[in-house]
Amino acid sequence: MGAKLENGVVISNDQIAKDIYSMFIKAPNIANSVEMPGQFINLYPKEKHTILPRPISICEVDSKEETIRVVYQVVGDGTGQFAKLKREDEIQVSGPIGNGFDISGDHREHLLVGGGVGVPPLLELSKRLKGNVTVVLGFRDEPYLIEDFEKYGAKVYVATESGKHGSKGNVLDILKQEDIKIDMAYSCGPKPMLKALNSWCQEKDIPVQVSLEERMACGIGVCVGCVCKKKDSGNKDGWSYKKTCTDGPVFMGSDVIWDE
Amino acid sequence: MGAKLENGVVISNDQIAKDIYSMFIKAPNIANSVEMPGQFINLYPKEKHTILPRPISICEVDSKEETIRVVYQVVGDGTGQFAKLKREDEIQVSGPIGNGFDISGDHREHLLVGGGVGVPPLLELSKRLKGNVTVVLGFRDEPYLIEDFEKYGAKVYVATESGKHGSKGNVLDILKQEDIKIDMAYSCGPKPMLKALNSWCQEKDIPVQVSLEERMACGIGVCVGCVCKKKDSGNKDGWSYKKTCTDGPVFMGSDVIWDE
Amino acid sequence: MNNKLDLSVDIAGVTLKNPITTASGTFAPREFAQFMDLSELGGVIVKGIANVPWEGNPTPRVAETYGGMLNAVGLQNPGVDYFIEHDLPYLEKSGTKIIVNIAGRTIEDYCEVVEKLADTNVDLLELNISCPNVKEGGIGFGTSPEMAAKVTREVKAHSRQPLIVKLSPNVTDIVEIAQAVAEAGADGLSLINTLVGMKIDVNSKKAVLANKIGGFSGPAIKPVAVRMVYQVAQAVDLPIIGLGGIMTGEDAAEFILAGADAISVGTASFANPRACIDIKEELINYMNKHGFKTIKEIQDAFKG
Amino acid sequence: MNNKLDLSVDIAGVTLKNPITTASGTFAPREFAQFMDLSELGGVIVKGIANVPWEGNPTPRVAETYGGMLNAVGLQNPGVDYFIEHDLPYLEKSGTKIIVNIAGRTIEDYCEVVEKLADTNVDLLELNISCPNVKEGGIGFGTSPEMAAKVTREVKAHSRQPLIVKLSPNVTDIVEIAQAVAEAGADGLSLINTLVGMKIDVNSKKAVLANKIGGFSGPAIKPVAVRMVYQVAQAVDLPIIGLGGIMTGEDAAEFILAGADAISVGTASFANPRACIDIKEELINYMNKHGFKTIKEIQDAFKG
Ligand SMILES: Cc1cc2nc3c(=O)[nH]c(=O)nc-3n(C[C@H](O)[C@H](O)[C@H](O)COP(=O)(O)OP(=O)(O)OC[C@H]3O[C@@H](n4cnc5c(N)ncnc54)[C@H](O)[C@@H]3O)c2cc1C
Ligand SMILES: Cc1cc2nc3c(=O)[nH]c(=O)nc-3n(C[C@H](O)[C@H](O)[C@H](O)COP(=O)(O)OP(=O)(O)OC[C@H]3O[C@@H](n4cnc5c(N)ncnc54)[C@H](O)[C@@H]3O)c2cc1C
Ligand SMILES: Cc1cc2nc3c(=O)[nH]c(=O)nc-3n(C[C@H](O)[C@H](O)[C@H](O)COP(=O)(O)O)c2cc1C
Ligand SMILES: Cc1cc2nc3c(=O)[nH]c(=O)nc-3n(C[C@H](O)[C@H](O)[C@H](O)COP(=O)(O)O)c2cc1C
Ligand code: FES
Ligand code: FES
Repeated sequence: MGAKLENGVVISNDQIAKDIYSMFIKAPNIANSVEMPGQFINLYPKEKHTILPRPISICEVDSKEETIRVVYQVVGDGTGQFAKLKREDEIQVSGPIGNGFDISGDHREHLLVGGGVGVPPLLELSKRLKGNVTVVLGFRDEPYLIEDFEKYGAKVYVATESGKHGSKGNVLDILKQEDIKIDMAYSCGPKPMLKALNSWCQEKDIPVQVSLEERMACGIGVCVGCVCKKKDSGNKDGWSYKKTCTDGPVFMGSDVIWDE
Repeated sequence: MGAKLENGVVISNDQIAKDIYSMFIKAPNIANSVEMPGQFINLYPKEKHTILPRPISICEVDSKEETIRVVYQVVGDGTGQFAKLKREDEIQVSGPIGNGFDISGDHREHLLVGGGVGVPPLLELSKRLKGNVTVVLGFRDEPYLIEDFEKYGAKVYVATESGKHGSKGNVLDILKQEDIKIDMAYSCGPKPMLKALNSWCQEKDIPVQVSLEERMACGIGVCVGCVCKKKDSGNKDGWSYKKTCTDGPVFMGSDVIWDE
Repeated sequence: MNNKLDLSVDIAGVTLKNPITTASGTFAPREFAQFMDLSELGGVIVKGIANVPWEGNPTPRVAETYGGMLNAVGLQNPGVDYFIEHDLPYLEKSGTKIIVNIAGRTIEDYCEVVEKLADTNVDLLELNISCPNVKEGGIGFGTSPEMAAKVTREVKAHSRQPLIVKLSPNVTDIVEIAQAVAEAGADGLSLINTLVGMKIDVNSKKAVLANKIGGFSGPAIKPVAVRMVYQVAQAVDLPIIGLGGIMTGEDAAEFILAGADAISVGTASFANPRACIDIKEELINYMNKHGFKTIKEIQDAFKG
Repeated sequence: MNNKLDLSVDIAGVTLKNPITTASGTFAPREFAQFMDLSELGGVIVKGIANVPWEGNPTPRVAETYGGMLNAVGLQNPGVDYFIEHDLPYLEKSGTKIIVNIAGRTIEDYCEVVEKLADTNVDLLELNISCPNVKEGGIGFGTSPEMAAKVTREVKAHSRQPLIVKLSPNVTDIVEIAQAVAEAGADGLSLINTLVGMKIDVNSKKAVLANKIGGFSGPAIKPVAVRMVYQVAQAVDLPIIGLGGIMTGEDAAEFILAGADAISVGTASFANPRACIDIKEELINYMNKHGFKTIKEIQDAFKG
C-alpha cells in the first residue's frame, strides 16, 4: 500500500515508566495502511536544529479510532521533544514503513522475546497471533506494558537486570529455565540479545524472526544509510547489504550475518 | 551599574496592533538597574537554530513590580518566537544596555519624534521628562501606544503613511505644519527619518538626540559588529567607529556621520 | 500554481519545467512517488552510479548534527547496467528530466558509465568528482584544478549528453576549480557537494560513523554553499545548479539570487519527504510576492 | 566544583587552570566581567591586535544564519600600543592567563606586534594567519603551506612567548598546513578559525553583509572543526586548542576526545554571556559521570 505522510494529532502522551512514554497519535491514512505488526513510523521532531526523523515502532494500531500507539524512551534531543507534546499538538508522521513480522504461517506456539524499547512492537504482534503466545521480556530495572500483554491473553515472563522486578537476569536465562513450547520465535531488542536468542533457537532448530535496529537518516528507503548484512549470493562473500528500514526491520535470524 | 543576565518571567504578552506585541517581563535585577530611558535589553530566542540575542528597547520599567515592558514587531524568526511566549514562560534577558537619552539638562520644551518600532523607547522617556512634552509619531498604517503617551500628559500628533489614522504623511510634515516650541528634540526610528529630522533641527538650531539601530551580534559591546560613524578626531577623515550597542544607541544628531 | 509564471529554466540546452531538482543520493524515485507526483519536479538527479556495483561502507553510515547530518554511505550503488535495466524504465515514465550522477574511482570508470548511458534517454549527466580516486592515491579528483580538468575533458569526450560537473567545496579556491572545469569543456556546474565533518559520541567515546569522517550536509552548511555559488557565478559563464542546505522556497530564491539557474533539494527531503514540492510552492509564492515572472528575473534582481 | 578533579592543562609550557579559553574576537574582558568572574577561566584570548589601529569594514558586519552567524568585522582593533596601555593592565588583574591573538597584513606587521609584547606579562601568543595579506595580493597566509610556514618562522624568531598558530579551515588539506607550521617552529595550534559564508536577504535582494562574504561560526560548523582537530591531532605532535561551534560541556568533551588539549568558546558567548562558565560546569559534570579525573584521561579515552 505504501507509506503515507501526514500531520498526526496527539491524542494522549503519558509517562508510563522512568523515561518511557506512551503516545497515541491520530493519523488515519497511516493507521489504515498498517499491514504487519513490526512495521514502524517516522516521527519528525519540530525544533529546527533536529532535521532527521526518528524511527519508532508501531506498538498498537486501532483502525476504528484511526490511531497509532507508540511507546518510546527519552534518550536524546528528538525523543525529548516528543515527550513535551500535549493533547491536540500536531506532529508530522510518515509510515507505515518496512517488512514486519510474518504471521501468515500456521504456527500455534509462539514465543515473543523483547528487550527494552524492543518490547513495544511485540504488543501488536501478540494481538494478531493465533494460538498460544508466550512473551519473555527483559528490562534494566522497571518493566512496562506487562498488563497490556496479559490483557490480550499472553503468558508473560519478566527479567530485569537489577532483579527489582520478575527474575534477576536476562531473557535467555528465562528461556533456559522454563520449558516453553515453541513453533516460531519473534524478537526485538538490543543486538546482543538478538544474537544470543538466534544461537539458542538454532540449537533447538526453532525458526526465529528478528527485528533489527540501525542508525537511519531518511527512514523511508532512500539514503541507504541503514543497511545490514543479509546472507545471499549478492557478493563473493555470500552476503549483500539490505536496507533495515524497508527491506527489514524484520529478517529471519538465519539470514542475518551476526559477526559484528 | 552594568548589565545583568537573568531568566525573566513573562507576566503578559498581548497583541496590541497588527504584528505588534506588548510584553511585560519580570526581571528584578535588570529592572532595578535601568539608568536612562532609551536603554535596551537583549532577548534570547529559545529555539536552538536561532543563536543571537534580539535587541529590543525598554518601553517602560516598573521598579516596584520589577518588570520591563517591551513593545515589539514580529518581523522574523526571533520575534516570531517571542510572540508565542505565554504568561509564566521563562526567557533569558540581558540588560540594561547602552547610553540612553540624556535628560540631565534643564530643558523645558521637549519634542519626541518616533517612527514605527522606534516609538516604544520614547514612552519611558516621556514619563521621565520634566516640562512640556510633545510627541510626534509616524506609522505605516496602524498607530499604537497613543493612549499610553497621553496618560502621561504628552501632547500627541500622529501621522500615517496610508492616512488611515492621524494626518496622512510623515512626522516631518507635522513638524513643518505645527508650531511646536522645542528646547531639545529626541528621536528613534528609521534612519531616513532620523536624518531628515536632524537636518530640520540643525536649520532651527535645536539640539537633537537620536537613537540609532544597527545589526548586532553580541548586543553587549563585545563583537564590534554594530558600529556607527561618530565625528571625532579618531582618524584623518574626522570620525571613528563607535559601538551602537554600548557607546549608543543614543547620540547627539550633530555627532553622527549621516552620509550613507 | 500561477499561470502567468514561467518557471522553466535551461540547463546546457535541456529545458527543465521548473528549477527544482533532487540532489544525488537523497532521492529515490519509487520511494518518493509515494509522497508526490514526480512530474511536478524540474528534474530527478539519481544517486551516484558507477560502472560496477559498489558495496559502500560499514555502518553506522549516518549521524545527525546541529542543523545538519553526516553520511558515509560510500557511494553504495548497483552499477550502471542494473540502473539501465531496472531504474531507467521507471524514470522514463515519470514525466520529468532524468539526470544521472556518475561515480568513479578512475577516469576509465567514469567513461565506461557515460558510454553506457549514451544510448539511453538520460537527459543530463552530473559528474561527481568528490569520489576518492584510486589511481592518484585517494585524493579526490575535485581537489586539484589539473585533475578536475583532466577528468572533465576525458569524460566529456566519451559522453553524448551535456555534462554538468559537481564540485567539492573542500578546497582552498573553488573558483580556480570551476574555471579549470569550464575550460575543460563542462556544460554546467553543480555546487556544492558535502563538506567533510566528524562527530564523536561522548558517551561511547567513539566516532559515530564507522568511517569516522563523512559528508556534511543540511541547512547548517548553506552559507558556505551560497558563498561558493556566488563566487563561481561571478567568475564562470556556465549554468549552475545550486545546492547545499536548501530547506524552503526562500532558500531556493537565495541561491538563484546568488547566481544559480536551478537548485537541488538534498537533506531537506529527509526532514520532509514532500520538501521538493513544498519548496516549489514557496518559491512560487515568493515570486508572486515580489512580482517575478521568470527565474531569470530573480537572478537579475540581485543587487550585490 | 569537585576537589578530586584536576582540570589543568599544559599548553606549550604554560599551565591553564582549566581548558576553557575565550575565542578571539568573541570576548571582551570588561564586558564579560559583568556576567562572570574572569579568574574562573583557563585563559582569555583577546581579539586580534595589529601593529597599528585598524578601522575594519563598513556595516552591516554581522548576520545570523541557521545555527550560526557571519561576521565581517574586518579585524577592527585599536592597535598594540593602545592594547598594552589600556587593556593589558586590566587583564593582569583578572587572575587568568593572557593569550593575545595577533593580526597582520604583512610579516613585518606581525613581528612588530610580538616584539612589543615581548616585554609584557602576556602568557601566550596566538597568530591569526587567516588575515588577508597585502604583500602577496590578498591571499591569506593560512591557505598555503609555504606562506604559513614562512610567517610562523619569522614571527617565532621575533617572539618571546610561546607561539600558537591559528589555522584557517578554508583549505583543501588542513594537515599539510598544520605540518608546515609545526616544522616552522610553532609551539601549538588553534583550530579552527571561521569558514567563509554568505547570506542574501531575499527581500532586499542584497548580501546581508556590507562586505558580502564573511566568517562563518557557531554550532553549525562544529562537525568541520571536530574533523580537523581529529585529523591534525593524528598527524602533528603539538598541543591543540580546539574550537568551532562549542556550545556545551559535551561539545567541549567531543573536541578533547578528538585530540584537543584545551578549547575556546566563541559564538556561544553571544548566545549566552555566561557560556564559558556553563560549559566549564557541564564539562565537570561530564567528567564526574564518566569517572574522568583529568583532561588527559578524556583524551586518552577516545576509541577511534
Ligand atoms: C526500526 C526502529 C524502531 C524503533 N522503535 C523504537 C520504539 O518503539 N521505541 C523507542 O523508544 N525507540 C525505538 N527505536 C530507537 C529510536 O529510534 C531512538 O531511540 C531515537 O531515534 C533516538 O532519538 P533522539 O533524538 O532522542 O536521540 P539522539 O541520540 O539525540 O539522536 C540523534 C540521532 O541518532 C539516531 N538514533 C539515536 N539512537 C538510535 C537508535 N537506537 N536507533 C536508531 N537511531 C538512533 C536518531 O534517530 C537521530 O538521528 C527504534 C529504532 C529503529 C531503527
Ligand atoms: C537598539 C535596538 C533597539 C530595538 N528596539 C526595538 C523595539 O523596541 N521594538 C521592535 O520591534 N524592534 C526593535 N529593534 C529591532 C529588532 O531588534 C529587530 O526587529 C529584531 O532583532 C528582529 O529579529 P527577528 O529574529 O524577528 O528577525 P530576523 O530578520 O529573523 O533576524 C535575523 C537577525 O537580524 C537581526 N535583525 C533583524 N532586523 C533587525 C533590526 N531592524 N535591527 C537590528 N537587528 C536586526 C536580528 O537581531 C537577528 O540577529 C531594535 C533594534 C535595535 C538595534
Ligand atoms: C545520504 C547522502 C548521499 C549522497 N550521495 C551523493 C552521491 O551519490 N553523489 C553526489 O554527487 N552527491 C551525493 N550527496 C551529496 C548531495 O547530493 C548534496 O550535494 C549535499 O547533500 C548538499 O546538499 P543538501 O545540504 O541539500 O543535502 C549525498 C548526500 C547525502 C546526504
Ligand atoms: C565577531 C567575531 C570576531 C572574530 N574575530 C577574530 C579575531 O580577531 N581573530 C581570530 O583569530 N579569530 C576571530 N574570530 C574567530 C573565532 O575566534 C573562532 O575561531 C570562530 O568564531 C569559530 O569558533 P565559534 O564557532 O565557537 O565561534 C572571530 C569570530 C567572530 C564571530
Ligand atoms: S534509513 Fe534511509 S534507506 Fe533506510
Ligand atoms: S553588538 Fe556586539 S559590540 Fe555591539
